[in-house]
Amino acid sequence: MTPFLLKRLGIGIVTLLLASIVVFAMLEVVPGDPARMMLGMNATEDAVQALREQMGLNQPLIMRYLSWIGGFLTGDFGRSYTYSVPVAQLVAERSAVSLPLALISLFLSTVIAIPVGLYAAAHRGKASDTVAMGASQLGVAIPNFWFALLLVYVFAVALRMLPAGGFPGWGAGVWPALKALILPAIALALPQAAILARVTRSALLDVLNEDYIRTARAKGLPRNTVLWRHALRNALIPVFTILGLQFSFLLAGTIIIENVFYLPGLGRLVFQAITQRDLIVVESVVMLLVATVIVVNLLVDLSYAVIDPRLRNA
Amino acid sequence: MNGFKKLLAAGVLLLATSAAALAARTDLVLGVVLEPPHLDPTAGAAAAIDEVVYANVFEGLTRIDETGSVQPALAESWTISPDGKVYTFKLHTGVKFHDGSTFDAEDVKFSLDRARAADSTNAQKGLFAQIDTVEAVDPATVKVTLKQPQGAFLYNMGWGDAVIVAPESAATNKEKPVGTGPFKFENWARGSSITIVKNPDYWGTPVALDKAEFRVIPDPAAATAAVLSGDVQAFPFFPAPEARAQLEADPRFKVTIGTTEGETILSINNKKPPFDNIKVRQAIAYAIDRQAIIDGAMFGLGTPIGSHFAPHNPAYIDLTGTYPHNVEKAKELMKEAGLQDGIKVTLKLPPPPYARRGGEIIASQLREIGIECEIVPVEWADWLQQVFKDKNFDLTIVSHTEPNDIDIYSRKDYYFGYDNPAFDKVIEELNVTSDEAKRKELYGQAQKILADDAVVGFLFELARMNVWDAKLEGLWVNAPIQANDLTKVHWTE
Amino acid sequence: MSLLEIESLNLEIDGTPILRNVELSIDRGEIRGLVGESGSGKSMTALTVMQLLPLGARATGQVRFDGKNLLAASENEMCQLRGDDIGMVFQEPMTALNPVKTIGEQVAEGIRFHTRASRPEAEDRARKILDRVGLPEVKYPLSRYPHQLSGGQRQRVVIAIATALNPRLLIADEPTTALDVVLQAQILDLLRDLCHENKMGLLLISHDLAVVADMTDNITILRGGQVMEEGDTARVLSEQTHPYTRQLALASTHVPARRKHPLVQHQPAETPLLKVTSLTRDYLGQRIGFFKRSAPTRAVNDVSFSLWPGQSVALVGRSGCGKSTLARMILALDPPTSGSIEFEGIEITGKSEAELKPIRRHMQVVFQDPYGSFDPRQNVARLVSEPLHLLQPTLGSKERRERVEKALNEVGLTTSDLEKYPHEFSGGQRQRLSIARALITRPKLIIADEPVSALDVSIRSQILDLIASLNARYNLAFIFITHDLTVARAITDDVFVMHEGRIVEAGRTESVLENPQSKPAQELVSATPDLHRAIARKLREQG
Amino acid sequence: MDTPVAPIATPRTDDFWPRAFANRSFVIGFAITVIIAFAAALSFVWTPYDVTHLVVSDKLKPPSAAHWFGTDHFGRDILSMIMVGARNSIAVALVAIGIGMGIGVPLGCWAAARGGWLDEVLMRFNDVVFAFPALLSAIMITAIFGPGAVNAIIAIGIFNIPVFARVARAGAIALWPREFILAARAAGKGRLLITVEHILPNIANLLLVQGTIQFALGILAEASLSYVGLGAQPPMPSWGRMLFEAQTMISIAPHMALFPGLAIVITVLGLNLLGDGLSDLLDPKLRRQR
Repeated sequence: MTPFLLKRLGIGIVTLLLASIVVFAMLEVVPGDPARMMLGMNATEDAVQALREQMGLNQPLIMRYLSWIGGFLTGDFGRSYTYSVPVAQLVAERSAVSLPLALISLFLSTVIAIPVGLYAAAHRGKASDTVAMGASQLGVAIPNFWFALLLVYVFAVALRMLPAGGFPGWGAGVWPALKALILPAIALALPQAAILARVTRSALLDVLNEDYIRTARAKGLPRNTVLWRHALRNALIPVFTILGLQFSFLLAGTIIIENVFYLPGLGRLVFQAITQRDLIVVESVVMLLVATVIVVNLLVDLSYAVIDPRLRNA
Repeated sequence: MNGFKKLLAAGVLLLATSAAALAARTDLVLGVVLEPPHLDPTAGAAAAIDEVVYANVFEGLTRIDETGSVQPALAESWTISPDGKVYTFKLHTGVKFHDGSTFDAEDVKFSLDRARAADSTNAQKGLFAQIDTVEAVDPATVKVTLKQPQGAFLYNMGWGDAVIVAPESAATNKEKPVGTGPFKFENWARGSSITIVKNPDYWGTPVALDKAEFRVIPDPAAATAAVLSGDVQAFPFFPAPEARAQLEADPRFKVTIGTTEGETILSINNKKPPFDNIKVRQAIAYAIDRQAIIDGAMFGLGTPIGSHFAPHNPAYIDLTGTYPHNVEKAKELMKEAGLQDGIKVTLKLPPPPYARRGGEIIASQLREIGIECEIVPVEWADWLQQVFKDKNFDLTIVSHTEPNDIDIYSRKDYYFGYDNPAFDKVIEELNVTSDEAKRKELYGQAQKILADDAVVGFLFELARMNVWDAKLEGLWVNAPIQANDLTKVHWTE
Repeated sequence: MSLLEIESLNLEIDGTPILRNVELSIDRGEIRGLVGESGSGKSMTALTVMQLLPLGARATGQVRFDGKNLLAASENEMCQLRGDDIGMVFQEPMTALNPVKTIGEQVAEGIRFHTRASRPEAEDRARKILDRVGLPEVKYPLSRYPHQLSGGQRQRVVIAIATALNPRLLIADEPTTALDVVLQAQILDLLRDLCHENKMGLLLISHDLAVVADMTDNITILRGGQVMEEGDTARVLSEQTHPYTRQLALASTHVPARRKHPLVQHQPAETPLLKVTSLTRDYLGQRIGFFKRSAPTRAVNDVSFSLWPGQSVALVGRSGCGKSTLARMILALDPPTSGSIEFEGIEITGKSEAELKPIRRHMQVVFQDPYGSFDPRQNVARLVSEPLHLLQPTLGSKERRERVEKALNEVGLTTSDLEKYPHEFSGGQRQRLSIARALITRPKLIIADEPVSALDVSIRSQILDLIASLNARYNLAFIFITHDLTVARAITDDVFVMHEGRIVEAGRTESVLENPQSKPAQELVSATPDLHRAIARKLREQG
Repeated sequence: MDTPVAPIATPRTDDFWPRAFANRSFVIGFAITVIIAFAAALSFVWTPYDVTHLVVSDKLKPPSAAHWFGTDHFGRDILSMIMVGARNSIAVALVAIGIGMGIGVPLGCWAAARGGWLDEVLMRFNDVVFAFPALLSAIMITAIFGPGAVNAIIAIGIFNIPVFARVARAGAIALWPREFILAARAAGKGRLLITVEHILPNIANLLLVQGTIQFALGILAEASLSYVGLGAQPPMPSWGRMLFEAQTMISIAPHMALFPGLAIVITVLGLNLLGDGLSDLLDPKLRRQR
């Protein structure tokens, strides 16, 4: 492991620790009693107190933080207040929706954006570049939830090609499950692709201005060969940086998109858990999301080292 | 020739069988707005629990039917002692829980004792408050002795909170409910859907459906989309009344409007000045235009009410004329209360559309008489804490969905802060009266007192818009109790 | 027929004329110099030949390579020529190589493209050519990345790429400008040898007359996109018939008339203006583990010297020898690791910014880059007056203005320039501004870091004159940091030669330059190109 | 010696506007921004209809001469609501940028000026904020403090802080080794003075461009928050909430979803174009390529 990566890893761990404190502290001040929430309007005070005791809500703050974080590290995320099942089980169930959704949209946005960006950069200033960049400009401006709505009404309600939402579960077969993820994935992917295409194009244009591109051209390599063999790899660093940053946006986007398509994913879980004051679920899922962001960015850093030998550090 | 006939016969037969195959559709996806937190109706108040398991998975001694009347369930029959204190239930025999264990009187004793125990987390402990002892006389007979006669006891035993559970599975019912009902719990994909399947060993009339899935769709827009696309074939208590006209126009669907027990009210904090002044409350009552609220917030769905009582109840009296919409009168009353310069108040709104949308309209109506409402949307958890428990509110909008719950106005420390000994007396009397005519009269008195006192702003009785596939039959139109009883549901054709 | 023939070449970029009627030809094996000051169109001529002009460029006329008109050639045809028949070497070795590809890949790539050789074959050839340019595989395997090489080594790789397929024409655009003189000499030698070995034509583009005189057979002098003079190098430069040629040659060898600071034996009791004792500066090593760092780099190692009022000294040495670090420490911009710096007997290391204020007003700085030396958002009045901040008590606005005007006059600028912004000035004027800024507090010492190396020769001579006159007029002491011995020779009394952080030789300028004692000094002196010597040698060779 | 990458350092030039009007992105973006800002400003003094007045009997009217963009489910005029909503969107995004710049820029400049462990610590805090999916944290923040425009501003503003801190730091770090900064240091100026006199004016362009980007993102974020019910509260109209309310009615009153959605798209598009145009105009590196 190189010093560069060691440092990034250390930073990741510190970030995670700080984040855990922030998350815990934030949720401690959330108003609303989870116990009363579970029992409802007409429950007696006794019943609520009994439940608070059962849930460990009466312990001191620091103890609860330590037991939470301790459990978290050993893979025991605690038990959901509302569902009264282990959080880990919930997370596992929900990840089966969110993870494929995130990966599909990440994949979609990448396979759309990179060729478009490459094409636009190669045809800089031409009409096709203007059209591609105009479209991407529009893509960046469209709120994904609005786009999702348009998709639902076109493909689900009007054309009845795809389900309007919901998730049949992977048990119902791969195709039905995938079908349910197509529209949400597109709604998530397209705005991301728009940004990524722009970044790809401008990164490529930056690289194309470098001296070594002239060196490569002076070798006699045709323009396209130079673009693929010399420019692309150098342009990947900013592109990967944006991919890493976008991952966090993607996760945030899933919260909204999962709500639009009523997909039982992590995003909706955490959103519901916040409104239902299922604090333990919120804490765990947020931490998990933060950890995912950090890991993804660590992978991005790792990819830098793969792409750029200067960071490998002999 | 003969051969041709044979062929024809075979063809007819084929048609017939394929028609039979069509008619044999036995699955159903039913939309529900709220996902239950767990599936044990005896350990949580959430209506969403009953909406899945009531009558389907769990059964009580009695049950409430679509008309709201009490029917026998696990108790085949019962007798009541002349003093009205001892109920002797005769139980069905040969009943088995889904895990195979046998149902008998001991289970009933266990269930009732558990529900009323000191450490019980039953959300409706009040239902069992009058029970003195429960005795298993023999495996098929249970004797319940009350402390005092209670007119509603049989009705109470029909609540979801009073269903009979087995000691073996009581602890795990939250995740894996085990009851005696015609459906067995199969799977719960949390956040998504709950699936129940036909119980082949059911003691009573077998159900027509083999499999039913309750799909959770909290979002009105998504609900509309799901129904239109056919993903969901039935959506009782459909959350998007705005789609009514569109759905009614579509021959694929059947749209019905049923009643609920939900009195939607503008709750007023009676303890807090200036609302302790009846003039201010009356002014609010005059300022409210119920029809505009029903049209604007519920797209015309709902019946105006003048007091805290369901219009479909035989004891209902129409008091909507007590304070008709009259802005001038309202302004005058404000002036009399010395508030002609206007006041600023908060209006806390829980998440349902009736509250959020209705709140906007009410705020606009109250503005006309000088009451400036700051709208504060709150989550249910906050609402329960801030409004219901801490009574930290001026105005709020909420639907009280428990049936026959006019007695809440007599509860001390209830969040309205209403205290009227005359009203309390009526309720006390009601509690010990079982004569129907007398009860009706008492209910009428109670309604009048509340209406005259303008305790809260009485808005409308929540209507229940149901949407289902036109080929589906047997679903409840009304909801006298929170339930989606699927026992009679079947597909035609 | 010549190898390359350029006839009446005109070039416009976005409508601005860049080249006018340029004529130039190169034969096989010929080395031709293309000389001119910045903006004369040298590089654009080269890029026209390569057909690598920027967007918006339009060339007319004739550019014939081997009889083929390149201006009419298709992109495909050009691709066949580039790298195979015409190779090109660029100025900036640090950026001319793709950082993410190994040097082997980059050299072999062109070979594979043009010869359709297999990967091992191409690598084999790459290995040979890298060996030829002085990067033997044992020490520099093909798997090295550019960042693992020094600037000079990288330039060798670029040359290897350009010459891998024995092109008939090599174009070298300022190939040594970014390198120090010792490396320059090595690279020039390499280019010369390669040309001779393969009978390559070489178009050597340079602003440095001495380099061209030394290297080339024929010379073309460009100015403002037009050819001024053309012909045999020795003849053109010795006869200097064209006025512009003479102007260039004079400027290149200009020595300001100045009174030498006398060599005085100072008494030990006397306080020097500046006294540096055992100064050392270490830089932290690179982090190689979580808790480990590699050994620290010692940039300046045990340096001691004294400077007297009015004395002008040069600090010379190859790039990376520590001379700039030393200057920064003297200016109290960088803390030393150990040792002491005394200004007029007062220790300046470890002092706070407030304590330094009275010292700073006597010690000012002039930087190399006339573009980077000024905040582009401030006008002349503000930026020249910046050091007035050091004066106590602060001046009133009228006095400030007077001081600024006076300083501008002293460097030959007018008060009408006060409201202008740096970008409205030429490079030479900017360097004057820089000097005006340094003068405004009436300092006793000015440290000048490569003050003229970014300037064209004609402007360079003017700035040297200005410095010499200031030195004399105000008895100003100067420390010049430079790698250019001609600058040192022109305006300094004494010279310190630095090598790997140490001062290896010190003495009167003439004696060190004429008769260097240490090896580093000898290397520097012998590598420094000299116009007179080069012409003399050329004439001798031609008889 | 390696030349550090120079950040934007354009001199003030008189030819800004002529050049600006030749830049297509800038012209379109500027025009859109001006129109939206004008509509928002106008709404303070005049809107076609009163947006706080509900006329339930006029509900869900399609676009007509009386209501250009139709009416919503309470009979309010959608054009008027979009105008007033623009005010809300702009205010939230602007104040959020103010928070981000006001805290982020000094932090970034401080980190760049001091370097070392302080830089490290500040950047780690940046990482922590960055690691939270922004919207998720905004939801948590509004869950704690309650929904509303002010809390939306805080939630969005907090996420602008690290963005501006990063931009300011990167710009400043590239400037510090430059010779004119060294000259200022040799002139005895302290870190604070140099930052104020030299660093800030020279990163102003970077911040301006980033500001327009964050403005656009702020408008999107506000719309998202309002869409999930956590932004501005009624009776204050907000584009995001208008979309939420329109959602269930798309098939019966598509105009309710169309116009607020378009308002968001056009505004964000305008700001992005403006940002693009500005960065073209203000970046000397790009100008050189022309």
